[in-house]
Amino acid sequence: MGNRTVIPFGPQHPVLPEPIHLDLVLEDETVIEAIPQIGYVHRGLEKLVEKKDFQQFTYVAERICGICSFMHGMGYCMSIESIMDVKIPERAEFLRTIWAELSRLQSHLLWMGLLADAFGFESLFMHSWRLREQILDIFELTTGGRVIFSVCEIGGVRKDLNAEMIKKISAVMEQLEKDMVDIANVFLYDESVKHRTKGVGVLSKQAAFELGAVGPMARASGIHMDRRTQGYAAYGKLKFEPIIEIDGDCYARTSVRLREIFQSIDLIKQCIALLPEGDIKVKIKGKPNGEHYTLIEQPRGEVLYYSKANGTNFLDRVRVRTPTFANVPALLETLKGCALADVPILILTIDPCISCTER
Amino acid sequence: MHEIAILILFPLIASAFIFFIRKDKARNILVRICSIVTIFLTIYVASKYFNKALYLSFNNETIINQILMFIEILVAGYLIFMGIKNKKYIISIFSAVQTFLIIWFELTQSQGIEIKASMVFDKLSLIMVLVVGIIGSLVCLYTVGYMKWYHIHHENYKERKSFFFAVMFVFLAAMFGLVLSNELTWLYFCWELTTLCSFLLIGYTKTQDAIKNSFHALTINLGGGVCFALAIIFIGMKFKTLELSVLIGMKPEVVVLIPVFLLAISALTKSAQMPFSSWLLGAMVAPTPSSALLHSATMVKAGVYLLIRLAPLLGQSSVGQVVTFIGGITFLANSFIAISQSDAKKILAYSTIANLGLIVICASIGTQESLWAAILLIIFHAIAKSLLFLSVGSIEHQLGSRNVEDMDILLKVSRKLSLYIIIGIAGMFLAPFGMLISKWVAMKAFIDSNNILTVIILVYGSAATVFYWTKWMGKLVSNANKKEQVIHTFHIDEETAIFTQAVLVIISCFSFPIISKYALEPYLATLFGSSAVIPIGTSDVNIMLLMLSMFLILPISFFPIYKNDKRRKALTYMAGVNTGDNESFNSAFGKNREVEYSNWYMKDYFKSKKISFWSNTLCITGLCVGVILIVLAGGR
Amino acid sequence: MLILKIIAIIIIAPLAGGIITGIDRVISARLQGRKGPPILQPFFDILKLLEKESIEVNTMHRFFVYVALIFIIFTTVIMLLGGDILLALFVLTLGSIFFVLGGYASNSPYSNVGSERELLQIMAYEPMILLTGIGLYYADKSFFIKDIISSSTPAILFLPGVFLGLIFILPFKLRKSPFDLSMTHHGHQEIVQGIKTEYSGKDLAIIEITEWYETIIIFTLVYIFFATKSPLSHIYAITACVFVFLFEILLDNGIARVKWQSALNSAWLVTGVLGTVNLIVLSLLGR
Amino acid sequence: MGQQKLDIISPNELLDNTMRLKNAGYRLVAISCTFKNGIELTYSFDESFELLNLRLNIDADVEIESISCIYPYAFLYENEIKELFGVNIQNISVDFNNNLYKIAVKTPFNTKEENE
Amino acid sequence: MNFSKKSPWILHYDGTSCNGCDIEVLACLTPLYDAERFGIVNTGNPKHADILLITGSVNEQNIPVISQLYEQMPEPKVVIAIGICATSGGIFAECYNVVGGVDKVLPVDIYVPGCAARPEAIIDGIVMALGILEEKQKYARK
Amino acid sequence: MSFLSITKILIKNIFHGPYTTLYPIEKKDNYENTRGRIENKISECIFCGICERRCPTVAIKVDKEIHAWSIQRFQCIQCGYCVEVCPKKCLVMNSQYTAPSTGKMRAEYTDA
Ligand code: NFV
Ligand code: SF4
Ligand code: SF4
Ligand code: SF4
Repeated sequence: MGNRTVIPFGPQHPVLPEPIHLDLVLEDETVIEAIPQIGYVHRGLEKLVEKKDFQQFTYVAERICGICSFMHGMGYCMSIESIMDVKIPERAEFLRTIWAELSRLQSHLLWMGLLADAFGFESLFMHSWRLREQILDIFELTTGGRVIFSVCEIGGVRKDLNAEMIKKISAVMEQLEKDMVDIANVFLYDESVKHRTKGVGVLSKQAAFELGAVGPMARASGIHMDRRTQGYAAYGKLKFEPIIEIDGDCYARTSVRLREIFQSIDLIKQCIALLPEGDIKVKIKGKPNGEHYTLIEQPRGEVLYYSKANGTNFLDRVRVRTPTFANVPALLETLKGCALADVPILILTIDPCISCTER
Repeated sequence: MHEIAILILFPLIASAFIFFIRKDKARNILVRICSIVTIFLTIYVASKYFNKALYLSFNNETIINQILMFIEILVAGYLIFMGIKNKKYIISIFSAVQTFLIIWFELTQSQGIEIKASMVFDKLSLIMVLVVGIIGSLVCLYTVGYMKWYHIHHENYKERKSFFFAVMFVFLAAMFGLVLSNELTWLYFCWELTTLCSFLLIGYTKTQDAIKNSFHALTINLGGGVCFALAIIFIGMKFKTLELSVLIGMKPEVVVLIPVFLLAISALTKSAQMPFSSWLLGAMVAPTPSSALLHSATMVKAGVYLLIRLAPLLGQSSVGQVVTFIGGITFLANSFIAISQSDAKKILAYSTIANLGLIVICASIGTQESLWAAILLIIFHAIAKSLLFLSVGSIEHQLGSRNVEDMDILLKVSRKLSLYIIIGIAGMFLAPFGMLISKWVAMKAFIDSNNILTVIILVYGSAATVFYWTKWMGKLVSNANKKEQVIHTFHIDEETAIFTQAVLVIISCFSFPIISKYALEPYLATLFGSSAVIPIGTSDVNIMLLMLSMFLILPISFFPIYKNDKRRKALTYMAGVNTGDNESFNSAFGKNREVEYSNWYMKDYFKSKKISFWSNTLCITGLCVGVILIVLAGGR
Repeated sequence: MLILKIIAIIIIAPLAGGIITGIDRVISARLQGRKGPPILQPFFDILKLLEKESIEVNTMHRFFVYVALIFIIFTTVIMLLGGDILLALFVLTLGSIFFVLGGYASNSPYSNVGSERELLQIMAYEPMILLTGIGLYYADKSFFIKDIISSSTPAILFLPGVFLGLIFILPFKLRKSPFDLSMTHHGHQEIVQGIKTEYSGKDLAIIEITEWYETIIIFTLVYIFFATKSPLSHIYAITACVFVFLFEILLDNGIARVKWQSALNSAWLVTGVLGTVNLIVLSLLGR
Repeated sequence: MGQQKLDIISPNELLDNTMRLKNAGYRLVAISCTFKNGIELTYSFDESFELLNLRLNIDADVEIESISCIYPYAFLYENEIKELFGVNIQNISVDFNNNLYKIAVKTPFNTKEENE
Repeated sequence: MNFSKKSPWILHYDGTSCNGCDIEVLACLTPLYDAERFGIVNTGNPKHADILLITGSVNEQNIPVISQLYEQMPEPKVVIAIGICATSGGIFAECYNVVGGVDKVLPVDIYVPGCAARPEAIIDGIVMALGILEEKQKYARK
Repeated sequence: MSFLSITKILIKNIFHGPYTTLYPIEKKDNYENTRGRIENKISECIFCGICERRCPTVAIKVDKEIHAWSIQRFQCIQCGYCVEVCPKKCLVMNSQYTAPSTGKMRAEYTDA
C-alpha cells in the first residue's frame, strides 16, 4: 500500500478562516485523496421562516454570511417584491446597486488578502486589508454598520445618501483605483506569486460546466455567465462587460477577480453619475402570496432565492442556494493530485464562504 | 608452527569439525567455543607482534604452493561444473581461464623467482586482522542465535545450518590469509576463496532469485579474479617478483601502471564499486549474518585494503585519477539512491557502497592525510555497519518486517534493541562519532590536494547521508503506541554479539587518537618517510571527546529531571478532531480514521533507475578512458 | 579566564539575538504599515512562556529540544572564541538534527510533516554551509577563526561566490520567506507550526532561545568574511551584517513562500555553481 | 427576471427529462424541496439565463432515482435534502448517508406539527 | 512581575458564526487597528495560546472541537465570546441545530457584544482579559 | 518579469509611517449613522409592547403595570427595527457601542 501519510486538515487551522474538515491522504506531500466534512457552521436558519414573519426575516437573511450579507438582504427583498409585484423607486434601485458593488469590492479585497496570506506573503495581506478598511468606512458612514448593515427592506432602502457622502465615495474610489494598480501588478506580474499560482488547480471549460462551477470560477474557465447582464436592480442602465479568462487556473481566477474590482469601481462611478432624485422606499400593503425564483450575482457567483408565500405573515419556505455550495465539487476535483503546499491556495481560490454554504 | 599459521589454520580446522557435527546442541556449543578462541587468538597475535613489523617466510614454501594449486584446481572444477549445470557458461570460461593461467605460470615461469617474505604483518594488517577477527567471530556468535529462529520463520528453506557455519569459518580463514599474505599468488588464492564463500552463502536458501543473485555475484567476482591473474602473470614475467611490497616500492612509471590498473579493477569489483555494484544489492537475499560479515564488514573491505596497499602508486598516476573518479561517482549516486529506499537492508547496502566509494577516493588520492582517513573509515564503517546489520536481523525477528515504516513501534517492543540500533546509526553520521571525524579529515585531505570536484561530491553526498539516516532515526525515536504485537525472545547470543559491538563502536570513537598514535602514524611514517602527524588539532580532538562524553552523560542526567517534573498530559494537536487516543480522528462520513505517518522517499525526485544508469555509463567510460591512457602511454 | 569568557558568551549572545529579533519584528511591521510591537517584545514572550503551566504530549520529546539547545550553545561558544569553523558547523548540524528528532518524537501529524520539511531544508543548505567552512580554510590556510579574522586581507576578496551562496541560503537558517517551509514566525502556515506544534510553555521558550543563538551564529559567519587585522575592517563587517539583516527583512516581506522542489533545486544549483566556480578559480590562482 | 416556466412531472419521468435537458446544454442550478402537506421537489435548470423548473409532488416514503449519474455534482443537493427532509433518494454517487451535516435532530424540516 | 499581560497570544476559532465577527477579529490584526502593538499574535495552535476567541454560537458538531481546544491550552487561559451569537446565540437562538451561546460549553470570562463586534470593542475585550489573565497567573502561582 | 515588485509599496509604507490609530489613546470618531446602543426616552414610552413583539432576538421586555422597560444589550443585534415600529418614537439608537463586560446584565429603565 506504499507509504501514505493521513493527516486531518481540520476545522481549526490557522490558514482557514472558517471551519471545514478535510482528510488529506498524502504520499510524499502530493495529495492522493481529500474527503471533505462540512456541517460545522450549519445553523438551519431556513427553518426560522416559521418563527419570524416575512418582515423580520430580512434581518435573518442578511446574517447568513458576514461578507456577502448585503446581497443576501437585497436578494430576499427582491424575491418578496416580485411575489407582491411591488416596483421600488428608481433611486432605491441605484442605491442598492451602489451598495452591492461596494460589498463586492470589499469581498474581493478580503479574498486577495487571504490568498496572499496562504502563500506566505504577509505584507500583501496587510496592504489589501488596509485598503478594504476605507470601504468599510464608507459603509459605516452611509449605513451605520461595518459588516452587517440592515439597510435593505422590502419596498426599498432605509438610509439615503446625501451629497457629502457621495463626494466622499467618489474621492475614495479615485484613491482606491490608484492604489489597486500597484497591488494588481504585484499579483499578476511578480515572479514568486506567479510561481505559486500559474498552472495550479486547472479547471477546463468542459470540467467547469460538468462540475457546475459558478461565478469567477466559471468565468476564469471561459464560461460566459454573469447574472448582472440580466439587468436586475439598476444594472440594466449601466454599461459593462462580464470579465472572462480562458486558462482556468489560480492565476486566471486572480486576474478575473482583480479586473472585477476595477469593474466595480467603474460601475459605482457610473451609478453616482446617474443617481436620480426621488424617495427611497414605497409602502407595502397586504401579505405576499405565490412563489418566485430570484437569481442575482454574489461576489462568489450566482445565488438563487426561492421563496414561497401562502398569504399569511409567515412564509412557507425560503430556499437559498449559495455559490460556494455549487463550487465545492469543483474544489474536490482540483484538490486531487496537488501538492500539500497548494491545498490552502486551492481551497482559497474558490473563495469559500462556509457560512454561506451551510446556512 | 608459527602463531600466524595457527591463526589462519585454526578457523579451517574449526569449520571442518563443525561441518561434520549435525546435532544442533553440540554444534552450537562448538561454534561458540571456536568464535571465542578466534577472538583470543587474534588479540594474542596482535599484542605479540604489536610494535615490530614482521617479515616471515616459510621453509616448506613449495609444498604450500602445491597444496594451494591442488585446491585451486578442485575449486575451478567445481565452478566449471556448476557453470555448465546451470547454463551460465561465462562462469566456466572465467574460472577455466584464470586457473589455467595461474597453473601455467606456476609451472613454467615462476622457477627463478625467490620470495623473501611471503607473509607480512605490519600495522595495516594488524588493524585488518583485528577487524576481521573480532567482528567476524562476533558475527559467528550472533549466527548461533539467529539461525535458531531463522528456519522456524522460513520453513520452505532446506535446513543446512552446519554447512552455513562451516563456510563462515572458512571465510574467516580466507580473510586472515588475504590480509597477511604478501605473496601475490597466496593473496590471489585467498581472494578466490572469498568469492567462493560469498557464492555459497548467497545461494544458501536455494530459492529462485537467491540462485540467480549468487551466480550474478560469482560472474562479477570471477571477472575481478581474471584481472588479478593477468596482473600476477605480468608482474611475474616482467619484474621477476611476486611480492606486493616490492611492487609498491617501484617508481610509478608507465610499465608498472598496467598491473596496478588490473589490480585496481579487481579491487573495484570486490568492493562493489559503481559499474559492478549490482551484485552486492543482490547479495541482500542471503541470511543477515552473511550480509553483516561478508557484504559489509570484511569481504568488501578486502578490495579497499588492496587499494590502500597500492596507494603510493595510485597517488600521482592517471590510474589514481580514474579510480578517484569512479569512487566519487559511486559515493554520490548511491547516497542519492539510498534516500528512496524503504527496505532496511537495501538502505544499508546502498550506504555501504557509498562509504566504500568514499574510502576508494581517499585511498586513490594517496596523500598521507587521505590514507589516515581511509584506514579510520575502514575501522569505523566495519564496526558500525555490522552492528546495524545484526540489529536489523533481530528487528526483523521481533517485528516480522524489514520495512523502516514499521519500526516506529520498536521503542515499545524492545527498548534495548532500539538503543543499540540508534547507537549504530549515530555511529554512521553524527558529529562526535568516528565516521564524521574521518569525513572531516577526508575533506581536509581533498582540499589540501586541490581536487575541488571531490570536495563538492563529498559535500553533496554527506548532505544526502544526513537526510536518509536522520529519517530512519526519526522513525526509531517516535515511540508510536503498539498495536497488539507478539513479543519474540531476544536470544542471548544475539544480544551479547550486538551489545559488544555497540560497546566497540563507542570505544573506537573514544580511542581514535590512540589508534592514530600507535597504529596509523607509524604505518604512514614507514610509507611516506616523514614523521606523520595527526591531521586534526589537539584542541579539536579534546572538544570531540568532550562532546562524546556529553552524549553519554546527557540521557542519564535527564532521568532525575523527568522524575520530579510532573506534567499534565494533553492530546496531540489534530486540528481539534482528535478522538482522544492520539491515534485516530473523527473524519468524514462519521467514521474514525487512523493517522498514519510515513517518511519522504522522493521516488520521483531521485529516480534510482535513471541515477544508476547514468552513473554506470559514466564509470564505464571512466574505465575505458583509463585503458586508453595506459595503452597510449604504454605504446610510446 | 576562559571560563569567564564562555559564561559571558552564553549570556550575552541570546540577549543580542533577542534584540535583533525584536528590531526585526518592528521593521517588518513598519514595512507593512503597522506600528509594531515594542522592541523588547521577544523577551516578554519568553518570560511569559516560562511562567505558563507545562503540559506535555509524551515524556520523550522534550529531551531532544534541550540537547539541541546545548549543542547550539556549544557552536556559539566555539565560534565566538575563534575555534575551528568546520567543527562548529558540524556541531550546528548536529543541533538541528536533534531538533528534527524532537519533531519525530512528538508523534503528531503536523510535527511529523514539519520535521520531514525541516530535514529537507537541512539537506538543501548543508552543502553551502560546509563549502563556506572549506572556502574560508582554503583562503586563509587555517580552520581557526582566530587566524581567519587576523589575516591581512578580508576573506571576501577570495570568496565572493561563496559569500553570495551563503546569502542565498540564509533564509533557510533564519526561517524567513521564501524558504520558511517548516516553521515561520507569522502564524499562517499550512502545517500550523511544524515541529513547534506540540511544544508549549518552557520547551517553547527554549526553542525561541535556540533560534536567537542561531541568528547570532549566522551573523558571525557573515562577520568573518569581512574582518581582518585592522580595526577599520570590523566596522565594514558590522555594516555588512546590518545590510544583510535589512536585505533579509525585505526578502521576508517581499517574496511568497516557494514549494519544496524549487527550494531544493535552487539551493543546490546556486551552491553548485557559485561554490565550485569560486573554489576552482581560487585553486587556479595557485593559492 | 425572465418568465418562470414550471411544469409538473411524475417521479418516473424524472430521469429521461433530465437526460433531455442535459443534452440540450442545460445546467442544473438547484434542487429545492418544500414540506407543506406532502413533499414538493423542484429541479431548476438554466441555459443562457432562461430558468426552467421541473416540479414533483410526492409524499415522504416514495423512492426517487438520484440524478447524480447525469449531473455528477447533484450528490451534494441530494444528500442535503435526504438529511433535512427525509426524502429517500436511491444510489446517490457519493452517499454521506445522513452524515453531511451531522445534525442532532432527525430530518428537522418535515416535523411541521409543533409549529403553530 | 508577571508577563502574561505583556504578550497575550490568541487562538481564534469560528464556531457556527456568520463570519462577520471573524473578519472583525482578523481586521484587528490589520494596520489600522494593529493588535500586535499589544504583543498580540494570532497563533493557530492551542498549545501556544493564552486567550481563546470564540466567534459565533455553538452547534452540535462544534461542541467536542471547542472543549478539546480549551483542554489543550495551558493555564492561565481566558475565553472571550465575541459577537451576540457567541454571548447568547443571537438571532439563531431558536434554530434546531444551535445549542446557544459559548457559555453552554466553556466557562466564558468576557463577552464582547455587537452584531459584528467592532474591532475597538474586541481590543477592549482583550485588554480586559489581560487583567483576568494576571489574576489567574497570581492564583496559579500560589 | 519583475522580482520583489512590492518594494515600491513597502518603501512608501516606511516613509508614510504607521497607519495605526493608537486606539486606547486616540479614538476614531463615530459617524452619526453608526449603530450603537438603543436608548429609551422612558417618559414618552406608553409601554405598548410593540417593540417587544417585533424584536428579532426578543431582547426587550416591557412590563405595563410597573412601567418598566428593559433591554438585554447582550442580545440586541442593533438592527433598529424597534426604533422603526415604536409608535411614540421614544426609542433612539445612539452611536456609542456597548462596552464588553464579564457578565450579561440587563439595562433597566423604569418610569416612576
Ligand atoms: N457562497 C457564498 Fe456568499 C457570496 N458571495 C453568497 O451568496 O459568501 Ni459569504
Ligand atoms: S454576532 Fe452577528 S456578525 Fe457576529 S456571528 Fe453572529 S450574526 Fe454574525
Ligand atoms: S413601542 Fe415604543 S411606546 Fe411602545 S413600549 Fe416600545 S418603546 Fe414604548
Ligand atoms: S435594535 Fe433590534 S435587536 Fe435590538 S432591541 Fe431593537 S429590535 Fe431588538
